[in-house]
Amino acid sequence: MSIDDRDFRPVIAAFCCNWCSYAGADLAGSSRMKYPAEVKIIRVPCSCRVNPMFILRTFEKGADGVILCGCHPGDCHYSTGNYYTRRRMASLISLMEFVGLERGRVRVEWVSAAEGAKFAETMNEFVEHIRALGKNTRLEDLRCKN
Amino acid sequence: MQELIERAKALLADGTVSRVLGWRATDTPFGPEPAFFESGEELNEFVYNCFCGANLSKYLIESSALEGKTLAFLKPCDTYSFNQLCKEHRIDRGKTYIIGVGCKGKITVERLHELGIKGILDVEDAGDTLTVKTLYGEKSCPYSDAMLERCHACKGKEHRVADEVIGESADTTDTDRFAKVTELEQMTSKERYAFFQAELSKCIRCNACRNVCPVCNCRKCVFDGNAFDSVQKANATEFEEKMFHIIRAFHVAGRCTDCGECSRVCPQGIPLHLLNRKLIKDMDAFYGEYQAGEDTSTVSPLTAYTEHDIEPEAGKGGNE
Amino acid sequence: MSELTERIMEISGADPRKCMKCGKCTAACPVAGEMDIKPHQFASCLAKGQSDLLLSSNTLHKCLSCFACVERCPRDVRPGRLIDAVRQCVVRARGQAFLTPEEIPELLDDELPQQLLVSAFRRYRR
Amino acid sequence: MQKIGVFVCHCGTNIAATVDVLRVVEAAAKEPGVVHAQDYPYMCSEAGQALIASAIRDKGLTGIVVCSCSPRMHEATFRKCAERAGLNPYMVEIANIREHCSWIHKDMEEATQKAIILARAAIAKVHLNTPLAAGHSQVTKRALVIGGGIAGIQTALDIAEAGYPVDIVEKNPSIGGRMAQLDKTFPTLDCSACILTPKMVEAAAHPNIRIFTYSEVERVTGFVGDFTVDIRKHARSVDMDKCTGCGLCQEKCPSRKTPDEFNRALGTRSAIYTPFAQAIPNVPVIDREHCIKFKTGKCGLCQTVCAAGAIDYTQSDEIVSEKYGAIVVATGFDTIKLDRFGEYAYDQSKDVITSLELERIMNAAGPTGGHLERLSDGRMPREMVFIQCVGSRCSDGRGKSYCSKICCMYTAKHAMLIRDKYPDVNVTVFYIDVRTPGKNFDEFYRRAVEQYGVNYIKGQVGKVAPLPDGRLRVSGSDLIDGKAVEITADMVVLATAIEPDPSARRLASMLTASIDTNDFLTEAHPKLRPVESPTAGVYLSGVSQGPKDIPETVSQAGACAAKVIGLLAKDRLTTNPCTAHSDQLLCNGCSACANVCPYGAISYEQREVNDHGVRGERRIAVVNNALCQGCGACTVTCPSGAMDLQGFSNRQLIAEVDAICR
Repeated sequence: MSIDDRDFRPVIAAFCCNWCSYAGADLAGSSRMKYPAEVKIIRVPCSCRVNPMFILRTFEKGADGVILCGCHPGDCHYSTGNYYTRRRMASLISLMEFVGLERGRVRVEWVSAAEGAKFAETMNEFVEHIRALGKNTRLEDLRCKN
Repeated sequence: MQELIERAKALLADGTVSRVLGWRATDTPFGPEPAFFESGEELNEFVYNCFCGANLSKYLIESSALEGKTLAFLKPCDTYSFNQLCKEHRIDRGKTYIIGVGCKGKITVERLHELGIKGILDVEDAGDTLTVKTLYGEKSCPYSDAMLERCHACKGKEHRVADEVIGESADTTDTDRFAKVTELEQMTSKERYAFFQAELSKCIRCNACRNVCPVCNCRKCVFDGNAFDSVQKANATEFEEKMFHIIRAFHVAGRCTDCGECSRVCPQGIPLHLLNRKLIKDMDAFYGEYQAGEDTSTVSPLTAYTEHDIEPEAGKGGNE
Repeated sequence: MSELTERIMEISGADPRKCMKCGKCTAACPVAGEMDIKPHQFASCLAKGQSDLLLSSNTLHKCLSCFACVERCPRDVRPGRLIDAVRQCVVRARGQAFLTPEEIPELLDDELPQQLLVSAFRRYRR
Repeated sequence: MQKIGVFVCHCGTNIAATVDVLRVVEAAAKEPGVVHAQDYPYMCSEAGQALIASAIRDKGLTGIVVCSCSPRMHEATFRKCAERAGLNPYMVEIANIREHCSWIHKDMEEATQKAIILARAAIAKVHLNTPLAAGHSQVTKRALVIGGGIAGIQTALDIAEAGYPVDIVEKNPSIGGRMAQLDKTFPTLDCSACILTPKMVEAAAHPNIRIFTYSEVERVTGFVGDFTVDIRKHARSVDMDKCTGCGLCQEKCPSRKTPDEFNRALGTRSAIYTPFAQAIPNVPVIDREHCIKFKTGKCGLCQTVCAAGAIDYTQSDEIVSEKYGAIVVATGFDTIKLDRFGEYAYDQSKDVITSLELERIMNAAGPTGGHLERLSDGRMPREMVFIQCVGSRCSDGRGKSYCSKICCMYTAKHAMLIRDKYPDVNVTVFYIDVRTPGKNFDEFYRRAVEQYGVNYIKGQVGKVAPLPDGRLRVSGSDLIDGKAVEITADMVVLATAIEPDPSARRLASMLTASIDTNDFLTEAHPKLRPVESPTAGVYLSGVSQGPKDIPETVSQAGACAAKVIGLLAKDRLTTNPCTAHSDQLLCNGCSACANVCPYGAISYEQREVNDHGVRGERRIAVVNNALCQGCGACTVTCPSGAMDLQGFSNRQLIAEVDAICR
């Protein structure tokens, strides 16, 4: 591992739905659970609000990992929103892996408002995973630079 | 071909239709182009031959908004796109008159070039073989060797919609349409990355893929407008062609009929249909088989759900 | 899951875990009284992974393959198919795998138990 | 360009201990558009809010960012504060630097850096905020209850008691529903009619309740607070105002062979009829299909005998159009058809009956006058068998996959009542599981076993076969003894699965209310909003939402009424301004958005659009802001980006993304 790698501080965006996951993150905070500062949360009304455009934009602007958190299927505040998220993201993640993105740079997790511990754990795990993957170069830099 | 012209003339003459959508010869023998005909006289320029791969359904979006009906000639696979557009309320079925035309697979001059046949002057379709007159003499090759990639994964000889059918069609399927996708999935992530890097780097953002795609029919594409702060007439950064192609594939997911026009028209020969096929293959595996455009009512998998769908987990895109 | 259990599930196309233990299969079975392992217990044994027990059960000989249990099962567990699948496993273990329908007429023999015939016909008809 | 003020809260030491607040202020002040930045120990305090208000006024701020605790905590506080200071409340954004920053990090440098980034993201977003105005819509203070069973009656009574007018629409000639058909009710065994009819009378007499019987909902338009409903009143052929309910017409009617629906076709009725003696309204209807006058033109006996002159053969269907603020669905249930369960011989023997038929047989007003007898020969049964889960918990496609919930209890009730009244009759119950959660329910079931000696056998019945002597051979298995059981029974009673009334499906599509695969209406939230439909203004009462017994139905009906009253009590509805809206220049009219909208808020219009000077008719998506709840599902489905969500717009979220990745 080079010195660069050790100092590598990934940029990570977490889209969290207002009703479950954002509240779960609040609970992680009020329970004083630790997770890395690399994670920055963006609040959305529902996980189904997250457009693939946003995810790609995040990578474009230099993010190394994107995680999308929503209510558990069946518990969506809007009844059905996360069911659509589940389908869209299953396809999107598969497609992004298919074009050569490393596994696990985009992730979907269901975190309820009561799951502060799960939120913190998930973020710890995710950041660890992204650190292991290293900087995102593939999605940023596709064209041959010769 | 003559039968098609006669029929079109008759329908124009009796006022059933106001215009005809078909193909017209251009200055090369292997490049007929889509064209509207508004009189019997104009129809004399009509052609229908083995090079008429162009899917005409998209042109009906504009013409079905005009006065009077439009007669369109659709090959079996084009009818899927037509249905999809009717489903999306982009075409008014009542303003169209569809004649299903026979198709035994369409060929492309690029394939002939790849086969080493250069200096082509004329091509003669003699059933199972093609006779090609070139500057260097006459050459021949099996018809199917010159066929478009999509014809090797033909959707069948049945027109999904037609007011009448003229001519016989053949099912030209001889490969598994997902074979290349599967092959890519079995590569390592790095190899796939290298593959797509090489392919997508060729993109010159001419937007031909977008403009030809029947379901890529937004009045204003998100890449032309500012809704997402994403105006890109050309690729400003290395990232953008990838973003464009991923989003392009995603926007037509569940709507793409796998007509293969994107790859057919790409001037750089990028196999763009692979992205669409990957999405189709996944959706078939995740939610059950679905063919867009098979009818005008079934809901696309991405606008439906069940309570027990598979989770969006890593590892479905291919090997690591 | 043991290989045998998996094999049985594969051949029968039935899933014993769907069973809600209502016993309608046994209730519908005309010969349940003579079986040592009754149809509902067949499903239960499989679900618990005790498929070895089934290989030596007299149920394999008693079952008439009338498929009343399959017809009546409210959960689509298809106990008759399970029994049939275990039978096939036993037959295959003895190296007598795979009959083609064309071979059957030749093999017909007065000594042959009727239920075997019925079972075979039912199987190959599908 | 916005003029933005940034306010960083210390939250005592909650934030300030880990985040260098002053550095956040400093960094924020350098962001474009920021004209004011300051910190304060408690921003949410009176004094803190005063600071914000005065900065808004003094510096003419057009947007503010408060770096503090979670927006779930104080977003509303700061929005109100801004509003008081004359700033649109939706020009406020919160950067959560407590729960999402100071509380989870230890390192001051790290936490301060993160707080700065979060502040930048909020600033970037507020740049794109636009003033939003909460819309208002009027509330018509009248409720419609569809279905006049116990659920509908209870909901209507509760709403009416609160002072709001309610209309009940019932498709049968009388209200009362399934409960009117029952004999006794578990677990107290009081007579069903005795507790139901007073409620029916109360509903009929209530000044706030109108009852439309023999009527159906034909069309529904509008949205929460403002529905317009067309109700088809079927021609009754009897003048409701003139009829005295003397019953003479029914007595004299010569057409008497029509199967009596109320008695589950176990008896017959006349062509002019009221379904049962205590019917409300006590006004008969003429069943035109079976009436001799309508069939042949000859007869008219009822008209001759009617002293009040109420019979009117010329009546025709009438459509009543009425406005409502809320609609309650209480369409109830029916038992499933048993034609796919040949093994129970229901079609082969008159003595195999459903439990609902047994209710009628046990009822004093029923076809046998309340005497337990075989319908084939009128003899008293000696041996009775009950079979549970007939068509319930059945996933093979013949029946219903769910548990019908009420059968265990009513079977125990029937068994107990029979053993009580006819101690000589042997009663056997075949069960798969006995499910008796509920107050005094298990005690009730145990009483049937322990006190009344009902014989419970675990195991489903495989076959019921009629014997030549007319009795029935029931073959089952006792799974506990591991033995086959064969009983020669005189009567077999099937605990038939219940399903939503067939009218529910059509109604749901009229109301754009969602429905599950079993045709039960879906609730807005399975746990937290169990009596509301996801479609605003539509409420669910009784079995239309899922199987339930009478006590549960009545409690749900009350809960449903409370929700309706809560809505009707408002003069107007404030609509959430963070709703979706469609850009007509971009919209393709492809219908994808409507497919994913859980609230039915999106419709399509043909509209003339002026696209940069080119005019043309287009199919355009239109969002009803009163219905939209702002989830954003449509925005992602829309390929052209025509659909956007106010308050969480595409460009706002992208601005946040950019700020975070900067």
